[in-house]
Amino acid sequence: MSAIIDKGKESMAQKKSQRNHKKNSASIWRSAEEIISPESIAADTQLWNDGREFPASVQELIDRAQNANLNRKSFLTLMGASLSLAGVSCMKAPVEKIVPYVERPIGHIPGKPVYYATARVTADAVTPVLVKTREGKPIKIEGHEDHPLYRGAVSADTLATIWDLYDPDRLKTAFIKEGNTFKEAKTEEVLAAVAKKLTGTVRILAKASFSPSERKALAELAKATKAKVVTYDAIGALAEIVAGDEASYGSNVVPAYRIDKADFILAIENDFLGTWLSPELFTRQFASRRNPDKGDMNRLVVVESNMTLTGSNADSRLTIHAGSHGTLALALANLLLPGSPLAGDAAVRNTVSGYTPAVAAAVTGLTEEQIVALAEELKANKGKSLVLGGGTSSKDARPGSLQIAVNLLNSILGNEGQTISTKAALKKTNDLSDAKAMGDLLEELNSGKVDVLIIDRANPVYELPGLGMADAIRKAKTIIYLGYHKNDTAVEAHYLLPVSHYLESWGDAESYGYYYVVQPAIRELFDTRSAGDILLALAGSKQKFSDIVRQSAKSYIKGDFETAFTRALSMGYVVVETEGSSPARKFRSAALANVIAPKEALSGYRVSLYRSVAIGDGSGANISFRQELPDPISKMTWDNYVAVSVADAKANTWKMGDVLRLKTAKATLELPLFIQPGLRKGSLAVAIGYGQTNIGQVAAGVGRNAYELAIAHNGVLQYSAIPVTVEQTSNREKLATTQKHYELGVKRGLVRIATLEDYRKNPRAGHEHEEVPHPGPDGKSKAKGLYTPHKYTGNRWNLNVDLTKCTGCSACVISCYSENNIPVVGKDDVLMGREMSWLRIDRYYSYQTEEAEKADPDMVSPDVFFQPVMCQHCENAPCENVCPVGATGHSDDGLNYMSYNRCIGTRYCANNCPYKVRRFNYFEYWDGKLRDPQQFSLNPDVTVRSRGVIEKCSFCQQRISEKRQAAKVEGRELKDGEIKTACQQSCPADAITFGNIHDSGSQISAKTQEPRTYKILAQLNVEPAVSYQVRIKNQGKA
Amino acid sequence: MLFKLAKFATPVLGAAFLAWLFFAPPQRVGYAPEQPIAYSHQLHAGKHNMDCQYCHTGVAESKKAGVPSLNICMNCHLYGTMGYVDGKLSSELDKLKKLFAEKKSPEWIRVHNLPDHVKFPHAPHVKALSKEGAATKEACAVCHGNVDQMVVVSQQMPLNMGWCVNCHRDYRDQNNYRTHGVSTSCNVCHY
Amino acid sequence: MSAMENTNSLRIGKPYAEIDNDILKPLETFPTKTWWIAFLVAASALGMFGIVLTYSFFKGLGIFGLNNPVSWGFYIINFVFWVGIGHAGTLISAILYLFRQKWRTSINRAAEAMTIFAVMTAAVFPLIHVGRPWFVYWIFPYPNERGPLWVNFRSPLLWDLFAISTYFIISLVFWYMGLVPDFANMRDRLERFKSKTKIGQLLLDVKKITLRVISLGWVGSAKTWHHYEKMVLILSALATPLVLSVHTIVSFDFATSVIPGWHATIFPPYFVAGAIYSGFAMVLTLMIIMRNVFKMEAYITMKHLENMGLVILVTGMMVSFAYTMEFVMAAYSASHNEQYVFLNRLTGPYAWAFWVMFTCNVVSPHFMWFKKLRTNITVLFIISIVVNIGMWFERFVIVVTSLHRDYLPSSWDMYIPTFYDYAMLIGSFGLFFTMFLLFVRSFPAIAVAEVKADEANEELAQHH
Amino acid sequence: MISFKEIKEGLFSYEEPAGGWVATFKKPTDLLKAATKVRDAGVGRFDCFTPMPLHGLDKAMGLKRSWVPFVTLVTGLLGAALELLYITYIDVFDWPIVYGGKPHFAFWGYIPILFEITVFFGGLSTVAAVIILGRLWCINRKPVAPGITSDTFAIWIGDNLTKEQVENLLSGLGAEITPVE
Repeated sequence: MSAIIDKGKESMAQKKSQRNHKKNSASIWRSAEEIISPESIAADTQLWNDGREFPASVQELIDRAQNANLNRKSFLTLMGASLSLAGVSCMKAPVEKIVPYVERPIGHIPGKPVYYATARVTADAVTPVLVKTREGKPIKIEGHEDHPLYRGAVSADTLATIWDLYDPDRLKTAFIKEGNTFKEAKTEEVLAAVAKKLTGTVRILAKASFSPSERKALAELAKATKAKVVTYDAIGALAEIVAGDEASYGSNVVPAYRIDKADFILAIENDFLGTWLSPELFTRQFASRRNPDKGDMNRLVVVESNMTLTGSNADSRLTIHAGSHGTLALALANLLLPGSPLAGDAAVRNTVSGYTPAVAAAVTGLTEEQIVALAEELKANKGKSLVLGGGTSSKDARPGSLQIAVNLLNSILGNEGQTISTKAALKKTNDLSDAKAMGDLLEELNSGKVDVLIIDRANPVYELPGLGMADAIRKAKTIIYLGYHKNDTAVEAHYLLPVSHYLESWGDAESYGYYYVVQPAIRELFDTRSAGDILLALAGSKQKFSDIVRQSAKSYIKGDFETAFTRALSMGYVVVETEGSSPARKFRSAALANVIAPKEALSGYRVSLYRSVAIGDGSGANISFRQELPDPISKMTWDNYVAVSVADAKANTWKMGDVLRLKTAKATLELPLFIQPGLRKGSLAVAIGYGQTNIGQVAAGVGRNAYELAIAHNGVLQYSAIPVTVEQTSNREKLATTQKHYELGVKRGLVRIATLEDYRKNPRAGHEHEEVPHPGPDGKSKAKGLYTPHKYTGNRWNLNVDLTKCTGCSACVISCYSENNIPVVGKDDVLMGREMSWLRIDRYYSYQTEEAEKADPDMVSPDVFFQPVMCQHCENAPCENVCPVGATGHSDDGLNYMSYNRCIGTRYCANNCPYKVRRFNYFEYWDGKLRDPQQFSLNPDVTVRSRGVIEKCSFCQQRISEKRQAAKVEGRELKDGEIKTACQQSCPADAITFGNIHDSGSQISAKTQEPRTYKILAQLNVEPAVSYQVRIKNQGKA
Repeated sequence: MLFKLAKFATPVLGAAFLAWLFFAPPQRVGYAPEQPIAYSHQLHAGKHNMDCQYCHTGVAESKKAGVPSLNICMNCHLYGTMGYVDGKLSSELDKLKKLFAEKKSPEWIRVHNLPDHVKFPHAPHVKALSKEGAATKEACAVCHGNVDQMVVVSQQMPLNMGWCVNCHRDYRDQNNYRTHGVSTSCNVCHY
Repeated sequence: MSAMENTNSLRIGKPYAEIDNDILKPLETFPTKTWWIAFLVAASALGMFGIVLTYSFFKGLGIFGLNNPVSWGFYIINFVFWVGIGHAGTLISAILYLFRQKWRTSINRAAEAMTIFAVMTAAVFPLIHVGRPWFVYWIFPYPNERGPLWVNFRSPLLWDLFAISTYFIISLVFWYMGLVPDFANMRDRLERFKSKTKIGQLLLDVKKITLRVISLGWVGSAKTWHHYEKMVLILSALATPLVLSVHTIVSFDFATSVIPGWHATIFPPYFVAGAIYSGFAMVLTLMIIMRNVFKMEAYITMKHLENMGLVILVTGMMVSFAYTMEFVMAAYSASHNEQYVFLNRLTGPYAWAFWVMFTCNVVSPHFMWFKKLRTNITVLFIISIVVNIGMWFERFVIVVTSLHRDYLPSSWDMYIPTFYDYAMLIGSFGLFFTMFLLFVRSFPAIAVAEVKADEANEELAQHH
Repeated sequence: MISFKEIKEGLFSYEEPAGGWVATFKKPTDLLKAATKVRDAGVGRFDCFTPMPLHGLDKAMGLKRSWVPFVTLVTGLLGAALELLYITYIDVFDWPIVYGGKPHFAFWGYIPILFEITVFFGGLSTVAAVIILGRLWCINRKPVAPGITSDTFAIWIGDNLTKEQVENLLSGLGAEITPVE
């Protein structure tokens, strides 16, 4: 059966490790945790198993894991455990201990959350976040609402980092390889031992970093060991941009993309809403211009070969053949060139002149009219448009290939300096991924010249299987690995040095005009060090990394340092440069030589690799919540697959789940196929990030490593349109999708899309012919039933989702999991259809007209429609009527509540829910399934549900209660917008509104009265409290 | 004979069972575990008339009342003669001081223990039960009894659901629930 | 009628003592080999039931094939199936009594026993299908220390609780009161017996005392008979609407919901007809077996079997009519969701279940039009089993195909029963047959007093 | 109007046979005749014992109409009324909860339960009435004659009659007459 969190069946393997903890007393900021005296709770809390009503309670789970590992530092010393008392009084009550603080930090009140501002740094971007801590332990990541740029936007991946912190498979201490096995050792000792070994030729392979301080530390290490530093990132999204910009403009920056300033956005093979750079920021910027009611509506056209999140949100999506993006870009340039600033540039003209619409049409599969119309639209939006290109699936054989073509377009259109600005850009980019240096390193390694190889958080063995990385690395005499997991690269190393999670360590980052201080929200859970501290220790420096951070900060912070630094800590960021327009850079036509743009149609099957929204590059793959987050488009969990077009599936009579064998010149990969609408014949797509062998119990063995298919051209990896031969094997695999059907979405009135044009003519466009319950005799009042409806007098909570803004990015889903202690069920149970998500995002494919549907039998360009569905809190809730024990009913503030402790689990409510949002705990998903320290990620304000009870969205009841109680204590009324549900809080598109419908001045009241608002299945007269707003598509003037 | 006995016994036993259902005292009432340090509320809150909030600092602003951290004890006991009997440090205080020196906390045994699926926020209750000008302990006593008279703290109230609900029912005010009313909806305590 | 009486007379024409011997003798002898084999098979199925049940208690309901759209599976199907089976017994004992159908007398005891065991089997399922069976007593509205916290009287499941328990208790009492004169008969017959061994004597004494207690000191006083007969009449009159109400309420579980395919006003009569249909089929199955095994051809005559065949024909057509009407109503509803559900039944992934149901329930009863077939025991036996297979599939179609594709296509999924689902299905037959086999060994399977009453009253009538 | 005496007779008519004579028959017709004769003779205390209910015997014996149905009706309705009160108390006064937008007093939803309760109380009280009226808790009762639960029909005459008087009364019916202690 399935296990939660960990896929494997290993029991809680508790390793005892005694560690010393240094107090970082020199720093100004000290986490609450540091002030609490480190203390072993050692509570021999009676684990009281018999006759409990809820065996799994948050606190008890915490205790249980603590008992299993008493030596580990325990920080929840405060309120002890609160075991569940039996529902029946005659049962034996538990004995429970309270262990108070020795010295309580001032202002730290037990039971009240404390938020810390910090930032999450990835290879692509920096995301400002707030960390919610309770009694000194981080329990949730939230968006930073005060940040001027991000304004609370946060991605699913970032939200999931809370579980990275509590990943039981993390490197918890240092390891030394003895023979073929790793031996645990104290980090302190290993650091000292390793520092002595850094002699001879030392090479450092580091992951690209945004942190000035880490760069300093790295430089210090390089200086001390006379090492060469090679920065490298297999995805290299930023490096692609830099490569392109360097060639096109000779400028070494990653410009700021001002999506919110663009009226017209063209994305060519670019998934900026899903996986490119900082999708949460782009989503916020993009969605801020999706306001049909205010007449402010941008237009997004996406040209792509695979169906991505961005493509699914396009107002017009043009499906091209894989590998033809360069051709299309140059064809557009050809059409736009006359009359543009570059019209006089003969080199440009000569290059693009061969790309006539006819050529492009032949290569891309589009019609000439489509290409010409697109060019016309671009022309009409000169200076207000934005062309985006690049990303994993368009990474060509030459660095920056598509980027140069896109730069050309932007320069032609005069977008340079306007919607693409070098002001508040990413400037220090010289240590981004360097493919050439990587190639050199590989050579050095192969020639056996390298004595010591230090790998800082990179995973080349996994990411570069085609380059023979594992063999090359093994030739180094000493390999030191710094990282989070014992991953595929780490297992080759001789010394493993555990790197702390960003919530445990000091750090900083600079990006897009902001300087961020990364501050710890908790002291290290294990015997880990921040990467900076390790680098410094290896360099033999006596400095602390936190001091380096302070030094670095000095160059960004103006005024009195101590005051300003404290302020920077509380805010989490410092504004270095404000955004704005910049002078346009001059395009260098020589760059065009690097553009790969075939003039003839590519033959055979072409597979493009892409990053999935949930797993990304695979570094966070060991988190079951990421694995179980359904892909926004395919709704697949726990696996990667080959996305094939409907046309190919028809031609070859492939069925979902048939295993295909993809062969390149060097590699063979067997993967189940998934028939994905929105692809052209011959285009295939496979997600990377899967198929790791060593990262941990969860991710190891999930999916196949698609990096194997990548083709290396002198160290440059090609992910786009890799030619493959495809064979069907006789095997079949089950695909763990959470949504298997999408047909009938339109017919059932679920999919409601209107064009902006229609909407302007008729604000009720898209749902004019709505089926509604028969009204009362006066034609207006509620439908009359056997009874007179119940009247609510107090608050009445309603929620609205603006489907025009919603991109389906799934941040809300992860946020909901994190906030509400929702368990992950594992692949087996997802296959059974038992996923537990309280908030799911339904995805439907549709066409605007029936003719369009008939004209596209291979589903090359369907519309995609996302609809987040949570409990609708129906006023006439069908679920409430049928519960025999009254475990679910309506509260005085109009919520459909679910009392888990009353539920006996008849599942009648789940049956009778027309929205199917109720989830049943078929197994015990928490108790005994948590591996230390996963229990700390649970929200103590939410009951952990045991086996046999139903659960569902509560509109974040704990958040409502917290604010209401606070209002009561303060003797005031609740303010509108004071309560934010978890999904609302983290929605990067700001698509969710929540509030009191009885308050006529509230945002939600205004939203629900808008003509765009509709309710799903309104004809059932269940009167949902969740309303939706029709998705408006801006079809443009064409 | 047997029949006669059964004839009378059945209704009597049935009535006794029902009576037991209604009136049986919940087991926890009177629960007074031995604590690691024999701290006397009677001495502190009673004799010395300390306010509850001096130690239970979170009670008026948080969900949790909070058990005092040791530094609060040490506000008075670190220096001075408090806790000295006939010039000698009392053995209980000695324990405390030793723990404080070791930076360790005593492991108190929880007396008032609610199940995990019940959310009882102290602050709004204290706010609602406090009377103008009266000491906090009058509000606390509603649920905790007269702690200021207890040498060893014991549970005085059943703290079972029926007990909670009775009060909520009495003060139930659905129409004013927005601001200060009390509700008997399940989601008030269970979520 | 007279022609029929000649060929298929219900009159047994044996002395009363001989009737006693015919029916009660088997209870006084050691069980036959056939019985033992049957009992062992049934008991091992019951054992499997118990093992799977225990496992599911410890592991969780996840061991079954349930999932999110299909939260109810075999358990509820079995529940409705067994409740339906139960209905024939009450119908035979109560409704046919009210209609003075004399052919009921020789089958009503076994049919009632079948009712009780079927209801018991059925009642087990809703209790064990809950997620936390150890709290299942919470569905009773008893005063408690939680406030007190009550139940939701609007829930069809609570109605079920009241309906099933009332039905079970009333049926049990009715059946028991009917047994009292026969127990008295057995008690008095036992006076003749003496055992040679001490242990044998002890067992005999236990049996005697037990019979004395359970026969309630019955001596056949005309004054008691006088009230007793009234009681039988009243209980019949009460049981008739009761039996109709029970399956009506069971159908409310579905009919009061909002799920297309469930939400239908036709459900109550349709369920009742279906219940009678399957119940009679089960009675027929059991009677044919009993008749052959216990050599009771004199009591369960071809006339009885034929009549039951006719009932099956009539109720089968009623059920067919209901099926048709469901489709007609869906077609007429102008509701896409409603129409889709029925289209999905015909052509969807579970169409095979629908067509199995159709063949078994709609086609097979029409063989009963032919006298040759309905007086052929083999044909009757096969059809009785086929009908019950069909009726089980009817519930499968209702529960599973309606749930697996309801309103939002996004949540559609399939229900694939696991080994444990099948084990519980087979186990429920084990539970039922174990109880039934114990019954035929220990209780008079034919109501002796009633058979003799018919004989006597016919004799009286001839003299008048 | 129905007099109290009538009700009492209708209710409590069973009497344990003590003293007097028992006559046994092998045929129901004989018993029926005997019963008619005994009644016509004005015998006050007598009862018949049969292995099965016989049609017309109650008339022959002149038994009053049974009051059992009255008990059923009253208790059934009483049960339903109590249940309705109980539900109303719970749903309206004790702990009102809104389920599915319905009012606290959702009468239509109570109908199935009220019906079941009516039947439940009615049915059980009927059985209880028969047990009480037939004094069926006295399990140690001995049959007045062997075989009266199998194939023998008996009539017990409790009035102070001599054996001759009884023989005369039942002459020609082939009765075997034995005294009762």
